Amino acid sequence: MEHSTVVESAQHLTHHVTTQGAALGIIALLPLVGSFLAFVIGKKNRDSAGWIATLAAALSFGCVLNYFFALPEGGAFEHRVFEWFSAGNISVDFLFRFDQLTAVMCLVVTGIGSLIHLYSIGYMAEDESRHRFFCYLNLFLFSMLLLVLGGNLLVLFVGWEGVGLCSYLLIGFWFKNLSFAAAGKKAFIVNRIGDAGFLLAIFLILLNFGTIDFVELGQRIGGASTELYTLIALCLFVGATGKSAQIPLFVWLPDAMAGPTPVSALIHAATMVTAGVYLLARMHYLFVLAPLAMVVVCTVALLTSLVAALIALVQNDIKKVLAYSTVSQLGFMFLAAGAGAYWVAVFHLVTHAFFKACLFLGSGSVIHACHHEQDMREMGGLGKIMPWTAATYWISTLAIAGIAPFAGYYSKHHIITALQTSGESNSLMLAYGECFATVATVVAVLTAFYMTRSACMTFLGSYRGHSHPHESPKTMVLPLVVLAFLAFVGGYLLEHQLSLAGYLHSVLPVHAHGESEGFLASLLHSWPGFLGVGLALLLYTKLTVVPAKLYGLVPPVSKLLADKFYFDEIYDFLIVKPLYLFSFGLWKGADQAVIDGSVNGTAAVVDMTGEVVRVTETGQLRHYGLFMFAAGVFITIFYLIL
Amino acid sequence: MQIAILVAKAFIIQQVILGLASFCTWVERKGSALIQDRIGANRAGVYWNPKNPLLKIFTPIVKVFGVLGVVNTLLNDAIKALLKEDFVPEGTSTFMHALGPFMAVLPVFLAYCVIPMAPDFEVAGYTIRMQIASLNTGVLFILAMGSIAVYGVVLAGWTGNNKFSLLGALRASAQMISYELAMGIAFATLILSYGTLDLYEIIEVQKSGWGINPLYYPTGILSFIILFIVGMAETKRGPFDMPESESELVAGYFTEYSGMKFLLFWLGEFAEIALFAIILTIFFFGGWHIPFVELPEGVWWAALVGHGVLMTKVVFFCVLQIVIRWTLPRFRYDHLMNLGWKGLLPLSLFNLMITAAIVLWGMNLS
Amino acid sequence: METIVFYLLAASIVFTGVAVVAMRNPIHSALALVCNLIGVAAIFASLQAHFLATVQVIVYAGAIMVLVIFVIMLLNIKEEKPARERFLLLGGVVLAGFAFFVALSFVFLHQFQVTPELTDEITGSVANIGRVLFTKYVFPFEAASLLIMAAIVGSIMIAKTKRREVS
Amino acid sequence: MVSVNHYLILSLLMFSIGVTGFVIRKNAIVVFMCVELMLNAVNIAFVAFARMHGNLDGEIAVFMVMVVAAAEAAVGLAIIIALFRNAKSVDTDDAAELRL
Repeated sequence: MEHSTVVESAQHLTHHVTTQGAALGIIALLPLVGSFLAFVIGKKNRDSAGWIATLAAALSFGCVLNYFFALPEGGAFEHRVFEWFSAGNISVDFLFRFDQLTAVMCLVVTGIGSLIHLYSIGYMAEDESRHRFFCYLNLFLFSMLLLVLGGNLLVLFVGWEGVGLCSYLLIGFWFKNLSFAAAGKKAFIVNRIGDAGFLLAIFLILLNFGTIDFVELGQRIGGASTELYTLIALCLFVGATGKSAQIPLFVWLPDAMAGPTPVSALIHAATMVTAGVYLLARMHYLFVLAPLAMVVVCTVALLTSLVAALIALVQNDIKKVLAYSTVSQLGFMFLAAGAGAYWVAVFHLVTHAFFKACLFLGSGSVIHACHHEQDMREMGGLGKIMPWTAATYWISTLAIAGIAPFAGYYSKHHIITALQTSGESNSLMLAYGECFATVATVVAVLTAFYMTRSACMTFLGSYRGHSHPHESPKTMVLPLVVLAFLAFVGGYLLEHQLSLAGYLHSVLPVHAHGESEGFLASLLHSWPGFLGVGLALLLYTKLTVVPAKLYGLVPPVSKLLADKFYFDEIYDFLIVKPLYLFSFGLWKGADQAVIDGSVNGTAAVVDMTGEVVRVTETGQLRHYGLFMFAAGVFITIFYLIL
Repeated sequence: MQIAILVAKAFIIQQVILGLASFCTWVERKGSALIQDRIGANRAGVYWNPKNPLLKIFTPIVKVFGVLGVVNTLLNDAIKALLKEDFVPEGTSTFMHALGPFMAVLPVFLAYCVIPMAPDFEVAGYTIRMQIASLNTGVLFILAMGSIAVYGVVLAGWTGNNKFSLLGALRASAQMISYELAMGIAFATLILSYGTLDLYEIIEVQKSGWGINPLYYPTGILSFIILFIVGMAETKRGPFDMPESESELVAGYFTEYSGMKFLLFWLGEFAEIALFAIILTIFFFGGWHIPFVELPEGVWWAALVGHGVLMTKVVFFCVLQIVIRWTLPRFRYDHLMNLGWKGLLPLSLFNLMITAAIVLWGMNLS
Repeated sequence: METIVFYLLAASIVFTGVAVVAMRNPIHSALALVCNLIGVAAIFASLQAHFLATVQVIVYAGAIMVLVIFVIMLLNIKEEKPARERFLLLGGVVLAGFAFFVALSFVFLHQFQVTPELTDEITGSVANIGRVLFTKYVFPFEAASLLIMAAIVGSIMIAKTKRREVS
Repeated sequence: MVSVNHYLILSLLMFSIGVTGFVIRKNAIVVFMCVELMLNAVNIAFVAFARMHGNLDGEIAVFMVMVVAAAEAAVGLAIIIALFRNAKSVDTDDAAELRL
């Protein structure tokens, strides 16, 4: 596409009817109030906290539904809460905007958020400080809503940092376990690196375009050099890699599984980690102008999804498998974004939120049942004991595997199609499109394989553990069922009935909407899923000795996979150790010798002077009074002479 | 000429004060007897039988006054007090001891400076206002004098060199300071609703309706109740006479006073009663205005009638205060403090806010 | 007339001021200060600041000094022994004060050049002060209320006796 | 004719008296009263200047000084009482314990 037409289309996309004055703030405010109340009232009565928080989330969901139905086609609501600050000719408002993209995100956040709140009531029922947990969870919901409702980059950034904080608080929720606390810290620090990039991007945008409002930015963009666009886009992408766990900043997400499982479901699968995808979709008009950046996005995303899928193959911790699967699926979303199919990215975001939340909640249910045992080798045969959990888990597994009528198929199919046709909109992709699509297909097979593996190890066979598993309470089963239902039909509904592509048409570019295909064709198209699932079923139910043999076949490779490609060790060697040495030098050399020395020296000088001057300090009020008066007179005379 | 008028006004107003105080003294003596079912003073003057024919004419009047106790309370008691030994306790300075009663009377008399006693009238081309000083801070001035009145009590208690006096003085000053707050806020309420600090103007505003009338002035009744209670507490009388409670403290802060100095405290107290009666009359009962009757302006007889009306109302309130004093039992001290700080102060603040809201909505009376 | 009143007031103020400093008995000092403050109130009144004059009487004479006298009575403070080095201190004060006086006289007589006159544009009546206080100076006014609040709490905390432990 | 200078000189005299008292007296309460003297001296100057300039800023300043003086009286006297409770006197000489 020609440069100028791209600009025009971007301007066209962001120019729509806005309705002022809707009280959008209430959506975000409800969880904030709920967070406060959950803590204050929950302190007195622990059991009430969960219900308060759930109620707040559900009410917020109701508000979102209200605005969703009221939203006119191609229109948006705006809520200018107050003028935040203004400096020179730049003025930033505390602005909420509710357009189609925000609507989808809000529905996902509050809808799935409400379900997970409900689930947490059962999951956290025995925890001592569950009021704190629900306080944080609602606070997270508030921050996330701030993020998606924000009408400019700065409000978005506040939400961005807020979700980071909540993520930190919730990963380290059981802070008495030091390694959990360390995991929280790791997530926070790694995110900082990404946030630095994001901040840089905001500064660059403010510097070059004089506004950070999404709509105004869309109108003013254009005219600058491609290098600038690329730079800004890459900075934004650095931010996105931090939050959305892409190479090189993905290392925090697997560790983040230290938090309670509902947290993993809500924050580290369904909502927060997709903030990066949301950011890219929001700023799509900028990325469209930077083709090189899009190639970078694609490459990083592909690498991430491949590496994460490979690691997931050999994990034995059920939550670790899901964590790496999340990283891999996030990579898929970025693939779609990089290919220019932003609506597909959002599509996959939504379907992924359905099935991954369901998977995490299912794993949580299993962990809950097995008394906090997370190793899949200690499970097995749970399908008979917990039929609801098993059924929902299997449905979601099929969904993530990309088997035809399930949700995952539609979004994945669109991603691969988009990759194949990405050359049409981005000449740089022309050469790589097919190649990317092929690798993505391989990753899809791997995904189907390792997810089926985890399901088999957990639910099939006979029980290998030592505790007495039981089905989870109703508050936990209900969200599972709802989510499984969504994972089953959500994709079909969004593809055919509700037509997400058409809905997002006014805010995101939708190219070449493919022709509707028949059911048989779609079954045919989901061959990677069938391949993966079938292979895994074969290996883990019939030929159970083969995996171990395969594992021992090429020791270096399997060790490489088991040790997660040594990412943590490489970072430790390349970054942490030198930094530590440098800091140590600073501490000994600069701080202790120079700064402490000068401080102590000053103190010594003051001490000696004080010894001399203390003669005048008689402790008598009247002497001080006389000195004061004399000094006053002196100053008066001094000024008169001058 | 101006100075002459001023001197004349001062003289007349002083006579009014003394007259009111004497009247109150008499009511206190004879009225209390009536309330307590006693006979009271009725001897002095009854047996008066002068030889002089000129004086003989007054005999029936004196006899009537004697039976009523007027001669006893106003003449004989005064002479007795004058003739008594002036006793100064050991270990205090005579000057300070004398300063006490002086300071008890002075602020009260000064407060009368800003009080208008009659409507304006014209004599020989001069418009005369029966008010010694027409300050633009009239009400505040009364408040200021009220705050100075504490010194008389404190000095008296201190120079008594006696634990009873000191205790009485401490009680009295704490009581006066506590109730001054509620009084100040009640005054502020009134100032707000009348929109002026000048007492003369306040009276003139009430030509069309009295301040106690709720239709005319919605928060008037509450203000009146607060100010009435505060007034009785400020004069340290009625149920609020802990500072001089004879069963505990002999006579409180003026235990060590005798003769004329004692009488000065007495005078100050009654002048204060009358002062509060006047304040209540001026703020709530229309001063010299008679309902539905309008006196002509600037005529001397109208001024005289107005003064008479004012005095009638004032006398009513004086008597009312004395009746209450002899009717109600004494408070306990903590009850008194609770009433002041937890009852009247919040109530007056509440009243002030209501009034402020009313004034804000454009119901200023003037 | 005005001049006579001023000089009378000034004389009484200086006299009572000296009395505050010179009286051995603190209660005499306090009473002298009361007279002094009432004199200052009169000075305010002569400067057309009627509101301030009244407030001066209410606040200073009626509240602050009553408190002071209260404390003197409560603590039963007797006459003090004069400071040993008082003449030295007096000398210091006189010296500094003289320098101060000369310096400020220099200001009054030379900086102003002509004798400044008193104007009568706006008087400090209650209405005027109130208007200014609640419009231009409303923030200081509110801050003052906070200050007084803090002072109340602070003084109660400092002066209250520690509650005895119930055994 | 009374001019501003008259008031200023009066203020100066009063201030000097206050300072003298502050320096030569030992009794904490008298010292406190001398501070009040100084404050009032300044107040006179303020009012005189306000009158000279024909606006009310000076008078507002005096008002604020009074507020501060009232707060000071409350806290100052509380401190004196606390001092008396500890040292059994209000002599400023006895409050020099921090001096080693």
